[in-house]
Amino acid sequence: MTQTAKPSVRHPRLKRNKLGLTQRDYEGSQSTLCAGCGHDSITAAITQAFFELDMPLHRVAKLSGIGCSSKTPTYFLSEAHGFNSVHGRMPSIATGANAANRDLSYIGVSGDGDSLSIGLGQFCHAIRRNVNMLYMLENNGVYGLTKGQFSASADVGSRAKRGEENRMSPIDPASLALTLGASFVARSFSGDKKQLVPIIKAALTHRGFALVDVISPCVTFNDHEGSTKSYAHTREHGHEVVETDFVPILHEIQAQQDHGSTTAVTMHDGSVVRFRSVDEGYDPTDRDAAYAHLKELQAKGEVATGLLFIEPTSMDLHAFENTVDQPLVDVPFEKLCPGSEVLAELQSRWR
Amino acid sequence: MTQTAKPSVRHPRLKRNKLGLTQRDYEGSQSTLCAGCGHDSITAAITQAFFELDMPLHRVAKLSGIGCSSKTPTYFLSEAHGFNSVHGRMPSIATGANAANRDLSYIGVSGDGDSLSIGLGQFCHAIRRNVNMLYMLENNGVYGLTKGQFSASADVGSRAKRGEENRMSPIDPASLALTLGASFVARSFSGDKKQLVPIIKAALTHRGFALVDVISPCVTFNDHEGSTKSYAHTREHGHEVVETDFVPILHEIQAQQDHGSTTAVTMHDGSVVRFRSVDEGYDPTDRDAAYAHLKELQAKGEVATGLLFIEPTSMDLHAFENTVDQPLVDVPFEKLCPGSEVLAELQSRWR
Amino acid sequence: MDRDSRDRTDDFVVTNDFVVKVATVNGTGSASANGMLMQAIFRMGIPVSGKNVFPSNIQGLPTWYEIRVNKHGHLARNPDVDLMVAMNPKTYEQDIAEVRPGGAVIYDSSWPLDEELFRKDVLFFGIPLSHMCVENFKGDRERILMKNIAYVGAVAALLSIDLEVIKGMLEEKFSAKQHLMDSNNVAIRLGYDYATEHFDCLLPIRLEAMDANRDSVLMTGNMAAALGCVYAGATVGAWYPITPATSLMDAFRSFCAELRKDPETGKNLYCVIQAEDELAAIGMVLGAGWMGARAFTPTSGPGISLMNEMLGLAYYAEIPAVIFDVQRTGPSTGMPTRTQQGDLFTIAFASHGDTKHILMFPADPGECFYFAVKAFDLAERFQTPVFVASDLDIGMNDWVCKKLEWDDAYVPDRGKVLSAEDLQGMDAFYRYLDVDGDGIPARSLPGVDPKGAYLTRGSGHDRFGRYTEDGDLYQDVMDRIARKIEGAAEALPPPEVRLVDGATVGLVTMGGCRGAVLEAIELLADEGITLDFLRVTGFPFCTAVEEFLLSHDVNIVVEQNRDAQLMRLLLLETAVPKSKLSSVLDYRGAPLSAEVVVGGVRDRLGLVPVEAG
Amino acid sequence: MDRDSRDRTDDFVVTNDFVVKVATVNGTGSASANGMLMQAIFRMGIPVSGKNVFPSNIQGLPTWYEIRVNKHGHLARNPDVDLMVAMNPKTYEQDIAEVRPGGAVIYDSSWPLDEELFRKDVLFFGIPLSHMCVENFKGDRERILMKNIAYVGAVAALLSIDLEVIKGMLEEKFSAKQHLMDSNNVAIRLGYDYATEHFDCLLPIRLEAMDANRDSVLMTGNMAAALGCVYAGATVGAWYPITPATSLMDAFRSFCAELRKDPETGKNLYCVIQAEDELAAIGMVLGAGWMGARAFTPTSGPGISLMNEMLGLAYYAEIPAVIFDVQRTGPSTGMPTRTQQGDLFTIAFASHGDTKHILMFPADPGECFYFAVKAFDLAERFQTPVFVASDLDIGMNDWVCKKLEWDDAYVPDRGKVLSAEDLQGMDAFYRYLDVDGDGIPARSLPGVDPKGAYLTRGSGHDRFGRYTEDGDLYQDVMDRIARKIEGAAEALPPPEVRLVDGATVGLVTMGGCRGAVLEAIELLADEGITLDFLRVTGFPFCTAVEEFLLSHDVNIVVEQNRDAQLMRLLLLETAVPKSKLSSVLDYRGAPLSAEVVVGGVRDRLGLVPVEAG
Ligand SMILES: Cc1ncc(C[n+]2csc(CCOP(=O)(O)OP(=O)(O)O)c2C)c(N)n1
Ligand SMILES: Cc1ncc(C[n+]2csc(CCOP(=O)(O)OP(=O)(O)O)c2C)c(N)n1
Ligand code: SF4
Ligand code: SF4
Ligand SMILES: [Mg+2]
Ligand SMILES: [Mg+2]
Repeated sequence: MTQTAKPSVRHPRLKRNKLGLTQRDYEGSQSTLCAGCGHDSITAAITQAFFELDMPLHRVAKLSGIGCSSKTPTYFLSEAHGFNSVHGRMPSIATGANAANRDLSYIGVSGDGDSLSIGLGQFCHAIRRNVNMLYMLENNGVYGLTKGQFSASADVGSRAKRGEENRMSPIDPASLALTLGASFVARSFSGDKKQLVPIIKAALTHRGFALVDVISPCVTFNDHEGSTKSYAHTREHGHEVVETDFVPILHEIQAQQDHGSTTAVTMHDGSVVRFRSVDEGYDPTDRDAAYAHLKELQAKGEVATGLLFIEPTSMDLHAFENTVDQPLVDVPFEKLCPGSEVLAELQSRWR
Repeated sequence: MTQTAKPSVRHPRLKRNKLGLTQRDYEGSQSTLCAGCGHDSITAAITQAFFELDMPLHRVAKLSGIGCSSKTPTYFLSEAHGFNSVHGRMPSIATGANAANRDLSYIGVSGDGDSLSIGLGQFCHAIRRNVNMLYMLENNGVYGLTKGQFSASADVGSRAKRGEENRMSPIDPASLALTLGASFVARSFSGDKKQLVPIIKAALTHRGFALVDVISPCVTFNDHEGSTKSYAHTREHGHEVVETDFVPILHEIQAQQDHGSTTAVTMHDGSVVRFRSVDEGYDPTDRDAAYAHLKELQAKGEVATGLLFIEPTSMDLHAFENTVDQPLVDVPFEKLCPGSEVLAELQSRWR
Repeated sequence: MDRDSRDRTDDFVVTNDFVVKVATVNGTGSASANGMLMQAIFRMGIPVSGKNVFPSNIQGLPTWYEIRVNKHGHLARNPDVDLMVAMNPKTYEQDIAEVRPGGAVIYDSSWPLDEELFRKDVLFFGIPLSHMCVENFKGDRERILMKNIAYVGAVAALLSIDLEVIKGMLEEKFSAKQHLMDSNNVAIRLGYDYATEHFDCLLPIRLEAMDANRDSVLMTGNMAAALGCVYAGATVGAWYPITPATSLMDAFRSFCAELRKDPETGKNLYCVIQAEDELAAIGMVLGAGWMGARAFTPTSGPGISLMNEMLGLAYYAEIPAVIFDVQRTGPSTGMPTRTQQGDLFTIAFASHGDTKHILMFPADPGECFYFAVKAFDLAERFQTPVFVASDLDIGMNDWVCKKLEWDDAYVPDRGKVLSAEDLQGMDAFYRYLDVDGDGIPARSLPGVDPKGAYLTRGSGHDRFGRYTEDGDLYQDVMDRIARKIEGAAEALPPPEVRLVDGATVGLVTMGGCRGAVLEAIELLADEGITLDFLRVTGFPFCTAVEEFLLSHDVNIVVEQNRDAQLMRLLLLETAVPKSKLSSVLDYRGAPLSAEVVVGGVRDRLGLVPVEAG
Repeated sequence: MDRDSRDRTDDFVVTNDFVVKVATVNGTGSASANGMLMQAIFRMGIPVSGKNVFPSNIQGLPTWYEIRVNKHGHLARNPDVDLMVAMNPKTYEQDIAEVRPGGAVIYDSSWPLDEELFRKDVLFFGIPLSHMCVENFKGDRERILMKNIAYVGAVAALLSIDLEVIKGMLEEKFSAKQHLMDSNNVAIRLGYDYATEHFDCLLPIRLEAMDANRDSVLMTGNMAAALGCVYAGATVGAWYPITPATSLMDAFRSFCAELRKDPETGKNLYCVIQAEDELAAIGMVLGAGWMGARAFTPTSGPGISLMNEMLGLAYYAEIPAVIFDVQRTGPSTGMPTRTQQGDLFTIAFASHGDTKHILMFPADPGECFYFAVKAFDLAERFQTPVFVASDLDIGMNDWVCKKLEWDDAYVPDRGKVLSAEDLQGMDAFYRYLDVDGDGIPARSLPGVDPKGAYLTRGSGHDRFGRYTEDGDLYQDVMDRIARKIEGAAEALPPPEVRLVDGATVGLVTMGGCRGAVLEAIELLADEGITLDFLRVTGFPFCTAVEEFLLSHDVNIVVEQNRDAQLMRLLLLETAVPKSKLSSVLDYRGAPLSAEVVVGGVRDRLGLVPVEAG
């Protein structure tokens, strides 16, 4: 079904992916966000990643909460089903959806208000359950849609547009996720598509909960001097600790040929994520070391970016629950209903 | 007002504190918990700590959520006001109460279900706001009152009474609190009153949010073999990283005379908490090091106990909000209501 | 209740019509002993009911079990105790006071009973249960457990329960555990023999085998509802533990563990998630419902309150969901182990804004099964949350019910769900378009076909599913939803109506009040007061309900809440004038008794009680 | 509305009776320009209202501002546009179509207007606003901002707004920023001069100074409510941002920053906490209320839904709390920037179990102030949550209101709060004992005296405050609470009643519908239809409300929701028979207009519209 139409100029020479689709096919309706909003850049990166992964459009389910960030599922993959839910509760909806149909690709989009204030409990518990989804946290340090209040990710000392200073310690989604045992933790910057796209691809391929925390400046309420989530501040203080390269399953893998600092992690579907540590010795498979490094950089006022941690073999929700491989929505009723004979048998015990 | 009466045998020679009260005066009504429940031991430790701190009974406010643990405020300090609220929402009620009356001593009692499942969001945000209170998390790895379901603190591999194994990674309140910037993080064991009492005293003295996570076995539903929150397991795997001694304000402090491994931290009211590191080099004022050490022990299957981290000079809710020193409930109405003249003046601008 | 309502034989012994109440301490194993007692009577073919009155606590507090035996099948609670098995010294005083004159008390005579507690008008049977158990068993735990079994033996002797029946039960239960079977048998005999040997004066009450239970089984409403979920093909369950709803999901899980394993892989053909709270539980249900799974959550009042926001989302975005509200005494935490019907208003109009939800009111465990199945059909057909509102009494107590039946020809009503072929054959798919004029649009499921893609949202949308802030387009959808929900009235299970010749007064009720109300109607009929009967089974109300109300001069609505919630719903949602409505309320948390209804009706009709003849 | 309701001078120019609508794009500064326009008219002493119709979006989407000028003081929304200031090409089509025949359109003629958009029956004034701004200002941002000011200048010229008034406003606003004042003055002149120079054909509408606003000020309901909180002595506020309630707490904070600093230390005599969500916000309010502070939270529908559990706790544990529900269009997220009165049922009976809450319905910002103060008095007196239910229109739009007055003799009604001396003088203190027979027990505050200590709880408790699972003791407390809440009916602000001779039909409404309904009554009176007027101001309803309803043959209830929530509450909670109730509903999200009421009333009374004469 079409949303508000976007001027649809088709470039005949646009690149096509394996499904014969162009990147345009992965777009959605026209964004209604402020011009320059970081969220729009993330939308573009998502679009590109899905395109490059040759993902069938209708096999994707996109979910969100409420906020400017949560509006963005309208702006990509218009031929995927979407669910713009209520504030802070997207994780539970995604969990239930995934429980019912494990075969779709899930992408949840949320904001720092949506995930770290009202939705903090659900966010943490979705991590614990390792729900198989890409969780995109579009982090701008403020509540954009309600006009610029500090969110829980606002840094100590960051100043609001009207001047007040935040003094409470921020909730940092990446270190929180590491603490909670998340199986995939990445951070990036909306302004760095080169870093973001392979991270999104890896996250979509990961089996389990993949947190992608993206600093995504709010041009209207949090892009001024004194803000630590502005374009300028993020450009200056972002610090890539590891470079990521995503190699799809069918590509030839030139794994061990690289420099010594490269590691490769094979995903459950056979695709490979290659890492090149920027910070000497950084090991994205060592949770506690990753945490320590993050905190060290944070103490210096720097924001660690990259695919910070991955544990590709962790159990996901379905492994915990030992559900059948077939999506539950596809199991025929005959296999679900035990029938009249069983009912009689059962009841013979209830006397 | 009296609750269900407890057989009140008065021992004439009972020790009295500075207020002339005996420890009996700090008790509450008869517990209705299962015989042997860890929570009852914590109640006893709380009683003793308040007694030893010479705390005026009615200047204490005790709050809780819902659960067996949350019932315990009835069992101590019957002459203090209490608030047995709803499941998981005690932190917000404590926050509002503290905002209104900063002069009382606040103790919140909660369980692992209450704090880490339904109440996780409020728990984290009370930490962030550094609400001045002792937060007692009576952690038994199960929902006691609803008959033994796993809670979010159940360890990987821990078995329920009926045999199922928990496979989701636990939420560890102590490391979570460290990650979130908590200013006081302790862990103890209900069976270790010697360790627990000074920690409670320090926590009550601390200005800010003092988390005391106490492993408190549920004898009815989680004290069997295979449980990692049983008495036996906790005795065996508990690992004290630092010994704590609480020295009240008026006592003479023999601070620097101790062995090299002792540190002393002066609290805002002048009392002193002395530490003796059991694990070589453990520094309870270094958050990231404390976190790393916790995780290291955890990897070995050990549970770090002691006053793990303290930051005695952090800002609390009232510092963030810059409220007056006088409790807001005591500010006379005349100081609050600007009066008719101001109203007229104000409105002259609204034309 | 008037004494005379009981049939007495010439020698003043009442057969199969009395109440036994057992007073114990919780966490001591008495619950299973009491269950045995009830089960034995059931197996003797006698109509029986058992009501567990337990504290919100795990161990050490007073607890009671009330067994009513009634050969006519009146099985509502009856507070008039014939025999008190007083096993808890802490509650001796109130327990002994509760016994009706001429009744009896069994107590543990291991310690002497306080003189003051004796009553002249009541028989006392002292049995040294503790002493006997200390002598015969080892270890505290076993002694405590076996004391319960021993009083079962004593009661069996006094009421003439067939010992073979009890032995048979023990054999089934402990077939694998010889040791336990042995101790239980010993304990039973201890009590039985002591009673037979020491008490030659017989009780004025007695059991005699009947054949009333041939087609019946014993079950709880939560068990039955869970089984309904299994049979309806529900695959996703999400919940947060809460009394009295927890056992519903426990039962679902254990039924599924037995009946829903993939034969090839041994993997689960279901997914049950213990959510972090009720907000998440209902969220999971909506997520699964959106995907096309049949999904449900059991909860109670506090959970319903927490689900409010999501329920509005489900209503407005039109997502199927089944919610079991096993009601307990509110408001707030209230009395978690006491029953009530206090959530009607909350569930009927849950969430801010204009909403109205479909409700079902099962009267007993049997209906819990059938209504559960129906609830999934309705939820999918009307694409909206459906509440099955039972209560603690129905949900957690064992009821004697007609055996459940299943029609293997049953096909789930999935409602208007479009297949890939359907979608491909359409010019365009619009999610909220009322093509058929019944207010129900067709829905597409994610993953099926790109043509079915749309964005589900709780924000303003038009009939095409597009975001809108246009008032007319918004109204269009809201009006259709209102129409859709009205349409559910006739699709719900029909109300139960019993008409008597010449009655001008209707007695109206719902759910678990059924038994007490029907019994009251019989009792009042004996006094010459004829009453018609209407049991409401669902909301919105169908025309049959409205017609009943309109056709009576007075309708007395009997329900278990303070604010007459059902009566008020009837007032709001049917054409009945106020003048025709009146109500009888009992909201003290115990299952309703006919006594309360009789008293209430007499009072409403301005009648004085007839003298006991 | 019929054309003829406007007074026209002989030359067909209407003075001080028309509607101007400005169509722009949000996030461009047009809101403040439009506010200036309205303020200028206000300063000319003419009755005026301004309604902002904005999207749920930050920047770039269509937005409108409707200014109604009416010398008789009818200031409800009127959708009949005389002058459209069409500044957004994306909505030209619908904007131009909305203008009434004979009306006019101002547009930006920097680019030619599409031929198809022209209408013959409407005047078009093209002004090259963008061109002029490009020529006169530098930088994109300033050019966009100044375009807005320029159209203000043009409108001022066309409507004869006194330029001096506007200049005065600019001087006040930009006294500290000479540069801004200069640009604004230039922009005003650009528009003004262009209009005066190019358009000699005059508009059929015109302004003329009056003296109607001498005792009035401009304010929003949220501002006024916030000020009420300040004056009532509220010290703790907790909230989670949500449109349209956010500006209430913003206002409270800024009033407090100015008026509530401790003179000696500069510290705050208040504490405002941005909670992590609404569950926490209400929790904080209850915590503070328990401690004895006056505490409040502003929210809207979704927040109310989330607060449900805690509201039941507050009801049952009897904790004062003030909740401002600034209603928006539901259900679910609905239309967050549109107004509605859709939360009545939810707030009246919030939470599971039997509950009933005190509600207040302010009609305008002035009442928001007074009702806010009263709400704290009632909350403390009745020890329960009190809801002040306003809506987006009242809360966020600027209204011309009578100046607020304050009686310095006001003493807060703290209700029965016991001091240390009170407590010491008592034999024993029992929290829930109804000593005075009014259903209101006394409460003690923490920290005051050990004798006042008790455990507040949401679980079952008896009149002494002790935990109970005893049905009778539970009922005792529940019955008292019901009595207590009933007692609030007469303590609420009295309803507004206006009676006309001979009227047999009552027009009943609440809140922000007041203006439209009163205007409709006048219009219908012109047609010979006399109607009495009742405006309900609170719930539970007082006897005056009931008497009004009973004394009319028909009561037509006008409200802004789909399900006639006020009418249904009246049906439930007064003795009025169904036959006397009828309703007119508009729930499309715009402030109500008299037109809808007139049409609805005619329809309900079976009348046909009178021909326009
Ligand atoms: C229950 C509820 N409370 C409050 C709101 C209002 N609200 C809408 S979006 C939002 C914050 C969004 O912040 P964030 O998630 O950071 O998204 P951003 O706009 O910054 O991308 C709030 C508070 C709501 N929609 N629902
Ligand atoms: C809203 C709500 N949901 C569920 C419950 C039921 N409930 C009561 S206590 C409890 C869990 C308590 O676990 P925990 O906090 O660990 O306490 P414990 O009993 O183990 O000490 C639950 C789920 C409730 N009271 N309220
Ligand atoms: S307000 Fe901020 S977050 Fe929202 S769209 Fe604008 S720039 Fe983006
Ligand atoms: S159930 Fe467990 S937690 Fe509850 S009282 Fe008993 S032992 Fe303690
Ligand atoms: Mg944000
Ligand atoms: Mg627990």
